[in-house]
Amino acid sequence: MKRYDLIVIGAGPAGLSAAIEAAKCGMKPVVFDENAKPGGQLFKQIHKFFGSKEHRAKIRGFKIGDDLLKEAEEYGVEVVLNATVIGLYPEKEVTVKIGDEVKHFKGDAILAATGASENMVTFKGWTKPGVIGAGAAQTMMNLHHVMPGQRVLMLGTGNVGLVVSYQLLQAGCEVAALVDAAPRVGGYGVHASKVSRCGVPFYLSHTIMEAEGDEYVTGVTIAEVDDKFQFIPGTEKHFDVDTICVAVGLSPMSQLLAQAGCKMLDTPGGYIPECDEFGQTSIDGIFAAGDVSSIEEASSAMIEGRIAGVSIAAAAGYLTEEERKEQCGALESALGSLRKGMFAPENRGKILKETEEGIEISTNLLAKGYVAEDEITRYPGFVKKAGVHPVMECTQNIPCNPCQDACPKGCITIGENITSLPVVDVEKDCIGCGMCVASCSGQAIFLIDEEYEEGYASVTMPYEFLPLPEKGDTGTALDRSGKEVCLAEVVSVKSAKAFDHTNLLTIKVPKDMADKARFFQR
Amino acid sequence: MISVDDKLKEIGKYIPQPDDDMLVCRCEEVTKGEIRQAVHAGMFTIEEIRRFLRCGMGLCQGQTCGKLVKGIVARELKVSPAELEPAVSRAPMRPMEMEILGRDGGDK
Amino acid sequence: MGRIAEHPILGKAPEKDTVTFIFDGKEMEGKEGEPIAAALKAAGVMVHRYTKKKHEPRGIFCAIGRCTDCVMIVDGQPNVRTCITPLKEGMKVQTQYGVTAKEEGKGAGL
Amino acid sequence: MKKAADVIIIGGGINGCAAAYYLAKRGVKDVIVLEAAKSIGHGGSSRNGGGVRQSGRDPRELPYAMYAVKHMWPTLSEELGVDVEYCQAGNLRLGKTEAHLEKLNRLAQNARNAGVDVRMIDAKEVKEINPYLSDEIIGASWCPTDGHANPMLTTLAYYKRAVELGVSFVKDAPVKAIQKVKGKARKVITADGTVFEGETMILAAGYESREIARTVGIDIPMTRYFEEALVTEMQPPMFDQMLGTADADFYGHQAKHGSFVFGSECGLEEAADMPLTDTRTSSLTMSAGCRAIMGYIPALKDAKIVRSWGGWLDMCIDEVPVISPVEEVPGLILACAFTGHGFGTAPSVGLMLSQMVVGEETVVDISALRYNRFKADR
Repeated sequence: MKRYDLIVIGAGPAGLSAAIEAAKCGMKPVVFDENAKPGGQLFKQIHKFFGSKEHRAKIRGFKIGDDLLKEAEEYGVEVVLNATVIGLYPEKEVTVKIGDEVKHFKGDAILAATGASENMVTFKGWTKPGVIGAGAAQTMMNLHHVMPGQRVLMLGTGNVGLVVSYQLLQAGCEVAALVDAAPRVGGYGVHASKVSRCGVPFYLSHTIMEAEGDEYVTGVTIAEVDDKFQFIPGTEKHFDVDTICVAVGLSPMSQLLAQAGCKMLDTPGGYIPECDEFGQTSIDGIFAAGDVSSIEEASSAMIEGRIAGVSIAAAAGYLTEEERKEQCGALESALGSLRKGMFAPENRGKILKETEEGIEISTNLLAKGYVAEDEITRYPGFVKKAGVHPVMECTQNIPCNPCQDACPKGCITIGENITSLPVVDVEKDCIGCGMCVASCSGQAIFLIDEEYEEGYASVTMPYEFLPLPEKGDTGTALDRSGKEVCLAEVVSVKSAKAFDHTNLLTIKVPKDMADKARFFQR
Repeated sequence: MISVDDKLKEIGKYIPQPDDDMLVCRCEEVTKGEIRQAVHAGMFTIEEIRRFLRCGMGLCQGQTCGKLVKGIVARELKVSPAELEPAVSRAPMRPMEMEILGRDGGDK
Repeated sequence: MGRIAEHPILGKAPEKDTVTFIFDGKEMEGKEGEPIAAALKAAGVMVHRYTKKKHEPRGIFCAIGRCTDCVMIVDGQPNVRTCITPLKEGMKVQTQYGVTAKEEGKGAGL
Repeated sequence: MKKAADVIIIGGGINGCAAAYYLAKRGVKDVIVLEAAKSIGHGGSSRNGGGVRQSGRDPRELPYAMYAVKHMWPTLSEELGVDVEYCQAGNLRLGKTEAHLEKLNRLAQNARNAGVDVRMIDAKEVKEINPYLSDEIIGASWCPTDGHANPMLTTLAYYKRAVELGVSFVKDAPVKAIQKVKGKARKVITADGTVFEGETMILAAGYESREIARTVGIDIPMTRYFEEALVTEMQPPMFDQMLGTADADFYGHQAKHGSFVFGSECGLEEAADMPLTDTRTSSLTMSAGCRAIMGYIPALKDAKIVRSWGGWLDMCIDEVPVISPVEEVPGLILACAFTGHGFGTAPSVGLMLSQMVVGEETVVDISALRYNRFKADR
């Protein structure tokens, strides 16, 4: 039987990263993936990632996927696509469907990096055509270039629900509403805000009563729920939609590990293999990394994969214990920094009242998806000064810091702690280059110039929609909630390679709208 | 040790709920009410439930409904879902044509 | 539903050959190699099958080959996951009723 | 939790559940059933091909196999209030070689001697009965009164009905020992030390019965054997017969919901040495099974396998079960070593076990299955 020193199952971020690290150490790993393309979910991620440089922050997911593939090729990692692993057996044997036959391979080590699948909730009509997973929407629009629907309602305000809602808007769909049974937005506030200011209403403490339609979805009724998640009569709201997207979390796809007999743990985050610090399961030589071992962001999955790759190489004698410690140490500290902040694993389910800086958290953001005008002023990124300057509407402690490197003038500081809120130094001179605006994965930075013209201010915002407005276009400015606040004129549209498809759209609005206008609608 | 008598007494009689007709297993078209009634008939494990009702035994092998079924059974039994063992995982991980499976290339 | 000709981040959709396939006897167009389900979605087809017990309509649900809700009869073969089966010129795609096509069930390629 | 009863049944498989049901039905409701697993019917009862057949059986089994088919299976769904998917559409035992036909003929002769309608048919008639079968088949034995049912549903239906009639079941209660009190089997001790007491006990715990029986000095000469099966996706209705082969390399049927269930082997099963709780399938059997199935039903080549499973058989040295009271241990009744074909006979076995408990004559004579039949034969 053909034997590899490492067989990786799944060519997503974790699997590829592990194979790359193992190959760097001299191993000859093979990666099997059932899909026609490698990269797992990375190629559906068209938003910029969070983190710092070492986590490849501000780079879009699909580009990270491209880079990972290049790196895999460079180190000679064998990636076999359309290769469905159909069984994993205790003697570290896999059976793989490749082409029209089944092949058997053994590995001295096996790494399962099989990812996650979407959770579902039931509601009346949930089986009707038109009710889809949020992942299905991403797959259709970002991989296959087909619109999942014309008018969509999103259930779930975790990061997936928020990010996919924004992507639906980018694909040209209308998003009728974002709905969540929980009383608070689950995902990053910045993700919520960028959807909210486009005019998408948030309905927290609401859920779907019924998906309507005979043959397929033609509408949906939602209603408010009480603290026991029971519908409150009289609170029903109807929307004409053709698509309902469900984004209610992910579960590890750990079936292969369970089949092999690995000791499994049933946790609130799903059915996961019991792993040691190196990602080894209860079966010697069978490892797990990425979402299959715990649901996190792709950035974490990549580091976890690298740690597993290094550990496997060490176990196989390709690295000394000292080398392993050194390499794993660096990776673990990188992983540690991603697991900090308000959304850190240990904060899951907790209701935080204030930021690490001791600033009260925006209740409006959690309840409605945007920071209220009277709340935003208390954050250190919100400053007022003469001339053009950044206004940073970043109000939660998330592990992300590209903005501080983006500013050539040093106006922005996050500091040592990657989750700290950005601080704008009003003493430093902003030149209005907009690098910070484009660098912000949360699209939370605006350039404001309250003295743009007599009686008028300019607001520069990140803009990632088509068609791109042109200088001279007139339209309406929307506030953080997506409400129309005033007329606006486009005075500048900047696109640059360095901005990576985040265009800088500058509009002119009456001076008193400088702190209100956050989006432009033609 | 699980005394079926004691457990049935503890969970009480089956009381119909308005959403009992909700489909839970999309493949085998098993409803919430059928699952709840099976629990009250003494089926306390995911294995017993699926052997009795076929939920999770269809084309997708429970990949969609597994967690949902578990939640319903746990609620009915008044235990946390983590106390219920999930259904066993079995090859093949994806539905696979016999002709392909039969063409076992071994290690070649 | 329609196709996304140009995307603000992904740019223009990659050029692919247009192929013709038959859906329930009607000629339709799609892109070579895209999933059958994507071609149907672009053409506005929502219902892929009707279930066996309750005869309820089903369509795309997970789009990655897991849930098996989008199965149809493809070239006479029932239970084909259309979301992961590439479209080819001349394919015959039929709505699935239970496990057969509507024309009285001959079934599994028999 | 109730710990004392008139009858303690060790093993919540189909025979234990059926015995409990027939006891309760006749009024003996003070019964406790102890099941080692968390699920009822977790052993061979849920892991078999669902055959309800008389053909191909040892003459010693035929009387009660026939009794079940004639008097019990046809009304079982109605009696238990659960559709157990019994389908009496015949059993075809297929042969591809002259040697196969010879073997089938011998088995058919046995059955005919006992009064079962089993006859040999030629390839043409095989095709008339089942047009999907391979051209390589040159003949078969045909028993029109055989059939199949759903083993999981049947087991759970007996369980459900027994619960309704007042039988006490305890799951996750693996029995470690039986203890005699004043010369009579009286106590049953589980792994955690809990003691159950009963006047009579039925030991119906599959292969595990051997270890338990040893605790009262009884050894049932049986071995264990691992077997696997494949399940296809739902298919349009194709045929109703139960299929088997002379070679026993393949058996199966199409279940009511459309899936086919086929037993399958890769040839290495004799060497299986995992613990009994390990029922994981091997990496080789699925492919071998598919080849065997396609060899008999080529039309299924495009059908997809959705699941494989495995289970342990309790193989008796002389290939028929032990169903009898044990004279040396008064109060103990054995019902084990079913050798892989205990499902179809469970109704009549359950009934006869209930009769043994109350000291009634069994509906048919099964003295050939007594425990005391084992003697040195050379």
